[in-house]
Amino acid sequence: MQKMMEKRALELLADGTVSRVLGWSAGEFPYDMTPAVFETAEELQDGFVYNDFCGANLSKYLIKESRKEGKILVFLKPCDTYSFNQLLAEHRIIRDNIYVIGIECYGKADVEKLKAMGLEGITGIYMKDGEYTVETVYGSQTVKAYEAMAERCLACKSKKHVVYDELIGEDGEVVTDCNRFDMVEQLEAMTPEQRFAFWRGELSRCIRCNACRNVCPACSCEQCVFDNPNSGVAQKAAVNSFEENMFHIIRAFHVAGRCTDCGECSRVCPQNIPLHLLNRKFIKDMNAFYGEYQAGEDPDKKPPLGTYTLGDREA
Amino acid sequence: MSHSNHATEQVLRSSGVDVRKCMRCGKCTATCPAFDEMEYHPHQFVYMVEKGEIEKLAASPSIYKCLSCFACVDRCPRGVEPAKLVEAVRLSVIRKQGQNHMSPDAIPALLDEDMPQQLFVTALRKYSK
Amino acid sequence: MQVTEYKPKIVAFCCNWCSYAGADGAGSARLSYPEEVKIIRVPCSCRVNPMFILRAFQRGADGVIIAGCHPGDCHYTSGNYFTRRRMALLFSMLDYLGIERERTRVEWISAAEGAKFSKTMTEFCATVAALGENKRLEDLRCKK
Amino acid sequence: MQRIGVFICHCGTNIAGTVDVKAVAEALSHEAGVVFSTDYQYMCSESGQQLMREAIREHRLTGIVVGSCSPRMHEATFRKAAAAEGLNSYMVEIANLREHVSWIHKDMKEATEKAIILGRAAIAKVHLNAPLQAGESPVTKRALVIGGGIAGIQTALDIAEAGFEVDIVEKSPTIGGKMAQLDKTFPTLDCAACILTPKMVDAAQHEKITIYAYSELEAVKGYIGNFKAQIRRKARFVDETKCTGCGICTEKCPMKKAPNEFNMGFDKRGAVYIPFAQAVPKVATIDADYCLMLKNGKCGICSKVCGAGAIDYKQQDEIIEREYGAIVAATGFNPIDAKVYGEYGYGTCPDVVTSLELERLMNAAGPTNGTLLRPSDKEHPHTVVFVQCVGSRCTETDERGKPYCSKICCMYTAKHAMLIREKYPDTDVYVFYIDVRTPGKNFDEFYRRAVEQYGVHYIKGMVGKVTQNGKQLRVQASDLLAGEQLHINADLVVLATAIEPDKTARSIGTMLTASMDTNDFFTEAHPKLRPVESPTAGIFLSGVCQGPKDIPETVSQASACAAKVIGVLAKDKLTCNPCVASSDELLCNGCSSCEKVCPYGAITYTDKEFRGPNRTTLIRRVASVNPAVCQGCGACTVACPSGAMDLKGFTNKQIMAEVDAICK
Amino acid sequence: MKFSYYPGCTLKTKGKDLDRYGRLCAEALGFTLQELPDWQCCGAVYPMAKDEIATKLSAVRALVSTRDAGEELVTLCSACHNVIKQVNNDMKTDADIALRVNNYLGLETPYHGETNVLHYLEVLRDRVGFDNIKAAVKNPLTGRKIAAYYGCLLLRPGKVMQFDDPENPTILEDFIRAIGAQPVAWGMRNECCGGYVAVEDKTQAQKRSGIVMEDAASNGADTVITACPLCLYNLQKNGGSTLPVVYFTELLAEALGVK
Repeated sequence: MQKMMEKRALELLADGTVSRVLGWSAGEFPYDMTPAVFETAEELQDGFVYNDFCGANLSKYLIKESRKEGKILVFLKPCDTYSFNQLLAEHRIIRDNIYVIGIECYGKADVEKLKAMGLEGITGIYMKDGEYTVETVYGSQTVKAYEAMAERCLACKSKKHVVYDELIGEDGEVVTDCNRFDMVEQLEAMTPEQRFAFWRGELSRCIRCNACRNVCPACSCEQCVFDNPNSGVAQKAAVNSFEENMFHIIRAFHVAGRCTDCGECSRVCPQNIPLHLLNRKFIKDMNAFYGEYQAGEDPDKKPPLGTYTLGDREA
Repeated sequence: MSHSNHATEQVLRSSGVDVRKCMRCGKCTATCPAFDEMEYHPHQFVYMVEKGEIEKLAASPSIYKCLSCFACVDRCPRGVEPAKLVEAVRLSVIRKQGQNHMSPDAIPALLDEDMPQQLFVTALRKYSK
Repeated sequence: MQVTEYKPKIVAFCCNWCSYAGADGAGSARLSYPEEVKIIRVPCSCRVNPMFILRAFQRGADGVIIAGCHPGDCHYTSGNYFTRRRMALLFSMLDYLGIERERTRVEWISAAEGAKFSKTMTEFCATVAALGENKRLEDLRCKK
Repeated sequence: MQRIGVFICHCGTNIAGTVDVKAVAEALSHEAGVVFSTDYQYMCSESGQQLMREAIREHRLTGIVVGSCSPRMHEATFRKAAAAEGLNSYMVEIANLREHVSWIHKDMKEATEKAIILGRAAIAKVHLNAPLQAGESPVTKRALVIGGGIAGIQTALDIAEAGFEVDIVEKSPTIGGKMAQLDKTFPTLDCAACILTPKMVDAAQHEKITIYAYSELEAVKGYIGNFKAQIRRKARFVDETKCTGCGICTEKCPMKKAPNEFNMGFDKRGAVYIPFAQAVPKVATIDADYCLMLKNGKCGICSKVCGAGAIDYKQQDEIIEREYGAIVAATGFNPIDAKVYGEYGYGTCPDVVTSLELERLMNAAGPTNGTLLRPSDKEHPHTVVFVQCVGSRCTETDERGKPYCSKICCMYTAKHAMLIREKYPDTDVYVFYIDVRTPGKNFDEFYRRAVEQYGVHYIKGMVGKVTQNGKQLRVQASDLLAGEQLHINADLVVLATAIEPDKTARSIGTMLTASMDTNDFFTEAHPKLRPVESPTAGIFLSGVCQGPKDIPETVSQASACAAKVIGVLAKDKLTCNPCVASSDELLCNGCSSCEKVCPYGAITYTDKEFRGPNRTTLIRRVASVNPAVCQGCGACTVACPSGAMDLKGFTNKQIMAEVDAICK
Repeated sequence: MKFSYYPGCTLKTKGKDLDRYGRLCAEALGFTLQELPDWQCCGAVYPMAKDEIATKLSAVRALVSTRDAGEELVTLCSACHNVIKQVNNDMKTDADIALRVNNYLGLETPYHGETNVLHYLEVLRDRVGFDNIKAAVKNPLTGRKIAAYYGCLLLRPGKVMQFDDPENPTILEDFIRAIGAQPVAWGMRNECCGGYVAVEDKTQAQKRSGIVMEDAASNGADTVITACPLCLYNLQKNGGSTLPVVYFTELLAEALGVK
């Protein structure tokens, strides 16, 4: 896969279709894949990496990148294409300046799970036939995919690319029985006291590092209300339980109907707070109350909070 | 009205019909091919279920006269689906022990050599449990 | 022995065209409701930002009610329909976080419904009073 | 820091009877920013206002809080008083101490406490108030009416009579609309042409009215007082200024195969045609789909016979641009296509017709010269069955019909039944109805006359199926009151089909940013109190485009609509409500969330240059609100995730300050 | 072109002609009908009640095995088509029924109505195309006046069956034209013949089928065609008419020269 992507990127750079490539490179650790922009063939050959640790959704970077001079190539996994489309619908990215290559994805690995299995010195990973082959400094080892796959990928909602200029690998289908709302349902089945305890347990760990907000493709405001001293609700660090709740409720509300459920918020949370469960609650409710809606799927469809029907349920 | 509340609820639940959508236009009855054979007609099924008069309907031979042709279902401007009520009332009767309208023993006498077997199957399906 | 009765703090956001006028109507007809209810006038129920509701709880409110025109009667034609969607989602989310569902409410009260205004507020007050003080969305810094 | 003055009104004993007004004034005097606090018996009185004005002068007040009756009563009074003293009106806030305190509470202590809290909230708000200026915009004194049916004609005539210029845009070659096709009109049975055609002529001859027939709206920009519209004048291939309407071309045209839409396709017309004798403008039109000259360059007869030299095969569509102060939608209706109701045999049995078709079959100027003959064999029908509510009153999810009552069918069916019985007493007439709905002056009497004097058989029930039975039609129906299924052998079946808004309404609504309901009827600004205005300022509604209506109702609404238009055009400048939304461009993401919830189309986007880091410039899409169009509901402020959108007079910070003050 | 094929009980016995000619013509027109292994009787009448689960299972089994084969399911008997299509719709749209059926069947992959169900006529219209059939006809049935009898089961409920305009269908008429014959216009073509009560109430069945046959005859038909063994039996046996009633596949076979 990496070879094919790199080859194609080099071709497109060489024939002048694009002047830059947005992809991934190795971060501090070989499993810590970081988004990166490559401007030359050399940079690309040196730094470009693609493997099954490349979970990062690159679409948000295009807000800035697509406004720069020249066209940029971006690699998007199926779930990333939804974010891309959503950003497009919100006029946040300039389509003409972007060349999208859709890449197939069968689920990215969660390095924490691998570490928990006792793997050390991890240097790479690729999937084949439902198994990850994990390369480590001590040799390679295979692991059943579902044992090491990130939670969000286990509940993958779609393997279909909703937008692309070309594809590498196969296009899949929307996964209708992804069961992504199971945990939301479990929470709903609890008593309010249990739910309160659950969320206090989770949100009280929040250190307001803003990683969730910074990675979120929907949280792309020029200035966040929580950073704006004139908004009346600015708070830099949550000082108590109320502010923790406030930040996460309002954040979820601001992305409601725009969140594509890409799961980046939970992936990057250093405290492992399952933030996606807040977004999924809104998604589940909107589906139940106002009919199925998947943000990013169809840019022409009206979002649930941008429309109404006379017979909507009461609040 | 309240004496057959349970039966009414059962019929409503089993049919999935919202009888309150009916605007009493009578198109179901106008279109019904079994009108002459029925004591209670499709619109009366809707109205009587709404009133809770399940017992009267259950005791009427009308429940075996519906041809399941779906004409009333398709042509109803309010989407009421009267045929589903007829079936639900009939089911409420034949599901009771000993209330089968037709038993397999009775079939041989009714047979003729050209009769396709799906006809017995349907007869048993529709008239017995 | 005198027992200090617990009195909840209630913030009522009322749209200018229907519910605020309904509250005026309740006044004109001398239809009383608890003084715990304090009204904030907004042009339309759709002006109410979820942030205002959370803010009220933070500052010590025990219940927040939003009152607007009946669906179909919005002065701006569609405002209350958006309110209905937004609040259905927000309230469901608060419930999901374990915050008592009964502390928040949306009601449609027309300018003619003074009696409904008074009745709704009385009921809402009683409901919130029964829940007791808002603990789950409090901000201790704001408590005296 | 504001210098705030607080004025607590006694309202006689209305407030002072339950609230300790002195205590309130005293308590509020200690609030930050309050430099003056007093109480007075009647603040709204002349002397009360004087007191306020003096205090403004003396204490150099920058903000006012009045604790009094509801702002819905006297906010305007106090604002005016402040303005008279040079203080911006919007620096005044009211604490409602009467309706919301004294009138509903009995305990003086509690009422006083609540009054103080409401006073504090008002003070907190005033601290954040900013002077607001109501903007002004000029008005173009010309109106555009879209649609030249009876609604559009009436609206245009009334506006023109008031002295303003009006343009009518009509997509067909003639104005007149549906009413021109009707035979008689209920409940008086006068002939439609006799009452309509004089109005058409009035419109054509009125010096203030310009008719653009055979033209369509292409695009609209702007806002109330300042619309710019592009109108496409479709090529008629006939020079309107030269054509005398003599009709010789229509007689000589050899291509006589075009279905005559005016007669509902019952007969044919030429490729060059004048829709009907009283058409306005009375000029010929060449139908490019049929004209031999336009299709293959062979013929040219019309050009040869035209004495005026009006034929122009090279004519092109022309786009003209005009400016308007107000726009009226009068786009009208059509019957739904009855073909979807196959069980009634429409489309397969020639003698099943719709009511509008029957109008032509009975009209003296129609294909049968007014003799009722059935389409199949041109025989006189002896049994006629009318079916009501075909496609009306269906459930919301029905794919074939409409959920609403079409309103006019009960009355026109009674009219048809009555006319047939009157002209042909040997005819049996049956009307199948679900309900007979006749609210209206002399309407029920009319229907009763059909039954009692004319012997029309009204049967409560519906028709289930119509099949061809030899030369006749077999009608299977229910008679619910008799508990019977009827089988009638009929010669003619007439379907009272539902009406729906014209197909062009949706695209016109989009151009005008006028909201529409799920049935494509235009939405009114308020269903009771502003029924002829669209929520979009400057857009007005006339006739059936707003909802089903009969002719008397259409005409009254058309005139009401004209009155509203005149109200706009009569002004030289429009004052805008200053409490409108505005977007902070530095915060705006350009995401269009706000635009989606704006009922007025007040929000537009532009690409603007902003300074980026390191002396770069960034182009960003940002929202801007047209204050002349925004009505100030605030829906956009909540839809905006970045907080860029705020509402003047009810800003986020103001409302939160009130919240804080109340919860303290 | 290959489809999974559900013949149904009657097509194995009394309705052999419908099946036999159907298969012959498929072969002649270049598509394959692969009979499902181990299919069971569909029950022949759609159980309308929401709480009827057991009576829907055999239809679901056929649908599931088609899905697992990655194919579309073709039926020929109108009654089977109606039952299977309606049950499929339940599985697609009624979460409660789907849940209970899936629980009962304990499938590895739960079924939610993924299979596309086609009637043989739809294959002719949408996949083969009537123009291609016309081209393949060897013995056009010129001069024949044929009444197309739709009955109820192919068309209704229209929202579920999605077969043709339920009130003004054209598929059989187009078929008749394709094989060179002339379709007869008649009103009773989509009215019920009373087939379902032919066992229980012969009089009613006779009355209904009599009305249908008389209408066909009086409009000048020389033959009535149907896709339904129930209708065929009932119209022939109880219709009180000498007008022949045949399966549409028989005429197709005749026209294609494979009879």
